[in-house]
Amino acid sequence: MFSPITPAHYLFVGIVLFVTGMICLLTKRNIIAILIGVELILNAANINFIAFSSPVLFPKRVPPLVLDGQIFVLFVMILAAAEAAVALAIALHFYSRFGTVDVDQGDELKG
Amino acid sequence: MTGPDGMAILFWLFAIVTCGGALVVVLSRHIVRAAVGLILSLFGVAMLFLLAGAEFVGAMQLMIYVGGTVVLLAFGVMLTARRPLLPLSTTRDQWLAAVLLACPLTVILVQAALSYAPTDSVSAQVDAHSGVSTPVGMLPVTPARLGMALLGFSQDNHRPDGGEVSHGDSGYLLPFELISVHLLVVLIGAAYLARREVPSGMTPRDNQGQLQ
Amino acid sequence: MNVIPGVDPEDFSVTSETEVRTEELLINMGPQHPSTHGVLRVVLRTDGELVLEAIPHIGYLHRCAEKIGEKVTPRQFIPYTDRMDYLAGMNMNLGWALTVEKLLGLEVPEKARHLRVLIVELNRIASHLVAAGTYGLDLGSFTPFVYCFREREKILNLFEAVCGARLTYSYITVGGLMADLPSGWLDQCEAFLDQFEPVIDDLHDLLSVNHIFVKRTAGVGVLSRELAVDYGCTGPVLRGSGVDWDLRRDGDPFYTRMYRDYDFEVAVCRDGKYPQPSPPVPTEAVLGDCWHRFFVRMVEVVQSVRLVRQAIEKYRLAEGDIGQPIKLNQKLPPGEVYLETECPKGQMGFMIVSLGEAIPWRVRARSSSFCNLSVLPELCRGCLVADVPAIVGSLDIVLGEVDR
Amino acid sequence: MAQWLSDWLTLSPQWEWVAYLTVALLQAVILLALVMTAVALATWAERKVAGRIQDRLGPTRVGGRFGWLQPLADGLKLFTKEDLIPANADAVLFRLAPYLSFAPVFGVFMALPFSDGWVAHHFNTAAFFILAVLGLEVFGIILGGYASGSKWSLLGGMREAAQVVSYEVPLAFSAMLPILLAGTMDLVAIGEAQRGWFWNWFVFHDPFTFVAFWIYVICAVAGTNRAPFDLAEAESELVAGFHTEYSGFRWSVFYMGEYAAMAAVCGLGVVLFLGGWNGPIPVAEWLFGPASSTSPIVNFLSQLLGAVNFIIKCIIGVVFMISLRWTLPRPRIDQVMSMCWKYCFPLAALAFLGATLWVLMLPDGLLGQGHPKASTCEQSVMVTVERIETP
Repeated sequence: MFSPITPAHYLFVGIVLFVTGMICLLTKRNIIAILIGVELILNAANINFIAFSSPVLFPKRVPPLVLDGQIFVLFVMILAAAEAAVALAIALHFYSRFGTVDVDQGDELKG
Repeated sequence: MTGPDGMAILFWLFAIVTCGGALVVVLSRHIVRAAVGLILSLFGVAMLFLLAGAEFVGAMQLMIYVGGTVVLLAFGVMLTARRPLLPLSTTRDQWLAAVLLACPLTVILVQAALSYAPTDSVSAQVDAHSGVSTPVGMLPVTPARLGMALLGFSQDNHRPDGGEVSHGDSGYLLPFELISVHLLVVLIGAAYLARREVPSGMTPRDNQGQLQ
Repeated sequence: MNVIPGVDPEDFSVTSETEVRTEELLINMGPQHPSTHGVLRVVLRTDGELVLEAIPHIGYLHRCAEKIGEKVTPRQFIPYTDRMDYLAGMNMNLGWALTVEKLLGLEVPEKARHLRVLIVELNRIASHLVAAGTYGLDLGSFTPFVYCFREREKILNLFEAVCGARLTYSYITVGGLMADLPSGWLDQCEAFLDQFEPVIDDLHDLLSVNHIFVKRTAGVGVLSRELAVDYGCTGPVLRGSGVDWDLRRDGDPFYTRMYRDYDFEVAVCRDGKYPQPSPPVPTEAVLGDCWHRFFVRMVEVVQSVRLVRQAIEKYRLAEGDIGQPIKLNQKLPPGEVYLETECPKGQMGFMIVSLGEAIPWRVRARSSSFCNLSVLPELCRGCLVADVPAIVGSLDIVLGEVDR
Repeated sequence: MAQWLSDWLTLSPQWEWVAYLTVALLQAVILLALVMTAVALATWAERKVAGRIQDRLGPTRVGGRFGWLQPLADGLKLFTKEDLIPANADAVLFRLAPYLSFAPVFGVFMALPFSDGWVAHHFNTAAFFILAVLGLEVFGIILGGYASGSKWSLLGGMREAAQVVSYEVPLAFSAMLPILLAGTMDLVAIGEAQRGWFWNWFVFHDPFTFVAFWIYVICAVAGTNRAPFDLAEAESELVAGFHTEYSGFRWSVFYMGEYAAMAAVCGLGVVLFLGGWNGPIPVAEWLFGPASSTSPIVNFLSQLLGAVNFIIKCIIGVVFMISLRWTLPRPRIDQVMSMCWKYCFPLAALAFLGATLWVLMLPDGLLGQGHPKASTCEQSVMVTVERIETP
C-alpha cells in the first residue's frame, strides 16, 4: 500500500484536493476564499493529468501520453492564472463598491 | 513486501503536505491562513509533479501558481482586509450542505480511483537519485520537446487510431495561439476592472508617477 | 498641539480612526520614526502609497525655554539657547547675544566681530553637513551621511579646542566671546578648510547630481514662492523657492554690520544658475522642490567656506581684544527689542521685553524650523509615502528648535 | 549512496528507507552548512566592504585583525535577544514567515551546480526551477509583513509583493538568453557550453546578451530585495518595513534568507552569463586535458578548480551587490515599478529577439569562430522534423 507508488496514489491526492476545494467553495463567503477553493479544484485535475501522463508511473506504456498530459496542465495553469487575475480585479471592484468581500452582499444585479 | 523506496518516501511526504495544506484551507477561519495553506498545498503538488517525471511542469507550477497566482491572492487579501486577520464567518447550515454534498462525492471518487486498473499496470521501480527511468527508445520530456509540441510539431508521433501523424496533426499550435490572445485580453480586462478613480480633490502631480 | 488652523487634532486621532473609509489607512509616522529627525509625529492619511494628508503633531521636546528666559538673566540664558537648535549652537548664542546687545546698545570690538563670523560660519557648515548627510540617509543612501559626519567631527574638534564643548558651546556671549582662540588654532582651521573643499565635490557626486537622488527629489514637494512667503518660511527653504533673501545682507543693520566688509554671494537660483562653483542644475528640478532646498545648503557651505577664510584673514589683522562679557546680573534698560539672525535653518528671532531689571519681563523666540515645518501639510498633499521623508528632510528641521 | 549505506548496514529490504532518509538528511545538512557559511561570509563582507567604503575599518575586534568571527558574534547576540511577538500579530503566521522566506532560497542551492557535475540534484530544467523557487521567497516576506499586525509592515509587504512579482518577469526574460543559446535549461550543460576562453562566456556572446546580463544584474538586485531596491524594508520610510516587528532569531532568519538569495542569484548569473566554473583562461584544459578524462583524481582536481572559479566569481558578484548598497540612494516605489515595466522588460524582450536573430543570421559568431553548443534543442528539432518528414 505504501510502496510502490501507482497512479492510484496520485488519484487519491487529487480526490482530497478536489473535495476540500469543493467544501471551500461551499462554505466560504469571502470572495478570495472562494477563489482559493477554485484553485484547489483545478489542481486536483492537474494531478490526474500528470499522473496519467507520467513516464515514471507508466514506464512501459506505448505510445507514451507524456506530452499531451503535461501540455494540458500547462494550459490549465495559464488559464488559472488568468482567471485569478480577473477574479481578483472583480474582487477589488466588488470591495470598493460594497466595502466588503462577502459575496452574499452582492446580490443586486443593477449597477 | 519490500519497504518504501526513495520515491515512495518523498511521495508520502509531499502527499501529506498537499493534503494538509488543503485541510488548512478548509478549516482555517482566517483568510491569510487559508492562503498559506494553499501555498503549502500547491507546493506539494509541484513536488508531486517533479516526482512523476514532469520537471518542467513542476517548475512551472512553482513559478506561476505558487509564485504568481498565490502572491496575487495574498495581494488581494491585503487590499481587501485592512483589519489584520479578518475572520471568515461560516454558518452551520453551510457546513451541513457542504458535508452532505462532499460525502457522496468522495465516495464516488474513491470508488472510481479504486476501480481504476491501469491497462499496462506496470508500476515503476525507479531509483530516487537517477530520477526518471526512461524506457529505451523514448526521449525524456525536455522543455524543448514541450516547446516543439506547442509550436505544432507532434512529439508522440502516434495517432490514437494507430496511424502515423502528418504535419499539424496533433500539435498544439492553435490552442497556444488562442491562449496567448486570451492572456492579452485578460491582462487588459483585469487592468480595466481594477482601475480606480483618483480620490476627488487629489491630483497626483505628473512627476510623482501614477499609482494605478 | 495642532499646527493647522481650523482643524481639531481630536478629529484625526479618535473619530476618524473608526470612520475612515475602506481603503484609507491612518499611519502614525513618529515620534519614534527613523526619518522624522527627532521626536516629530506626523499622522499620515494614506490611500495605499498615496498620502492624502499629513498632519504634523509637535511638542514632544517642549522645555519651556521662553519661560525660563523670564526667570534668568540674559547671560544665564545663553546655555538654553544652544539647546534650541543643538546642531548650530553658536548661531543660537549669537542670535541671543546680539539681541541683548541691541537692547543694551553695545557694540563688540572688531576682533570679536571677525571671530564671531568665523565661528558662526563654521557652525553653519557643520549644520548643513548634518542636513546633507541625514538627507542622504532619508533617501536610503548611507555613505554620504558618514562622510558628512566625518567632516563635521573635524569642525567639532575645532570647537572643542575653542570652548571645551562639542555640542552646547555657550561660547558667544553678550558683549563678546568667552575666550580667545588657542594658539595654532587658525592654522588647524585653514588646514581643515583645505582638505574639506574637495569633499564638497564628493558630496555633489554622491548626492546632488546622482541620478537616483535627482529622481527622488526633483519635482517633489514643490513649494511655490508665494506659499513660502505666506507661510513665513525662511532660510534655505525660502531661498530654495527662488526668493533672494538673506538676513546677512538684507537684515537688521545691527546684524548686517557684522558682515559689512565681507564678500559672499547669497545662495539662490538666479536664471537657473547658482553661485559658482557648483554643478549645473538638473533639468528635472523645479524651483522650490526638494532638490533646490537641498542644493541651496550645499551652495551655502561653499559660501561659508569663503566667509571663514576671509574671517581668518581679518581676525589675524585685527587689533585689540575680543570684548568683555557683561556682568551676570547686569541691569537691562527698559524697552522692547526684537532681532532676527540668519541661522542655518532659517531666521531665528529673539524678542526681549525689559522693565529695567536684570531679568527680562518677557522672552520670545521665533523659531525658523517651526515656521518651515508648518508648510509640511501643503507639501505632502498628494505625494507618496516615500516622499514624506524626502520632504521632511529637505525642510531640515530641528525639533529642539520647533518645540523649544 | 543510499544503496551503499543500506548494504553496509546490511539492512533488510523493509528498512531500506531508513538508509534513504539518513542519506537525504546528511546531504541536506551538508548543503545547509554550505549555505550558512556563504551567509556568514556575506555578512562579514557586507560589514567590511561597508566600512571601507565609508572610510571606516569595519569589524576588527572579534577574531583577529580582520574580524573574521564577527558573524559568529552577531549570531550569538541575535540568539540571546528577546524574542518578541506583538500583541496584534497572528502568532502562528508570524512564527512561520521567516522560515517560509528562507526555505525556498535553500532549495535553490539544491539545483545550483558548483562545478562540472557538482550539483545536489541534476534537474534538466534547473535554470527554470531556480527562477521559480527564488520567486517563492517573496511569500514569506509578504506574510511576515501581514502577520506583524503593524501598518508599516503591511506597507512593506505590499511593496515587496508588487516589486518582486514584477521583477521576476524581466529576470526570467534575461535568463532566457543563455538558455536559448545553449539550447537547454540544464545548468550543467549551459555551463559546459561556455567552456574555453572568456569570450565564450555568454555575456560576451553578442551585444544582446551583454545587455541582457545587465538587466539580469538589475533584476537580481531588485528581486532579492537588496538596496537600492530594498523598498520593502526602506528604513527611512517604513521604519523597517516587513521586519519592523521582528527581533532576535526570527529576524536573523530573514537576513539569512536575504544573504543566501544574494549568493543564489550570483551563482545563477555566473552559470548563465559568466561561464560558470570555466575560468577566463582555459587553464584546466591545459592542466588536466579535455573533460571526462580517464583518471578520477584528475577529474576531481579539474572539478575542484572549477568550483574555485565559480566561487570566486560569486564572491565578486556579492561584493558588487554590497558596494551598490552602500553607494546609491533608494528609488521610489513608482520609479522602481516603472523602471521594471518601462525599461527592463522591453529591453529584455528586445534583447531576446535580437539574440534570436543573431543566432539565426550569424550562426558562427561575428568572427566566424563559432560557439560550442549543447544543441539539444537543435537535435530535438532535427529528430522531430526527420520523424515527420520520413514516412
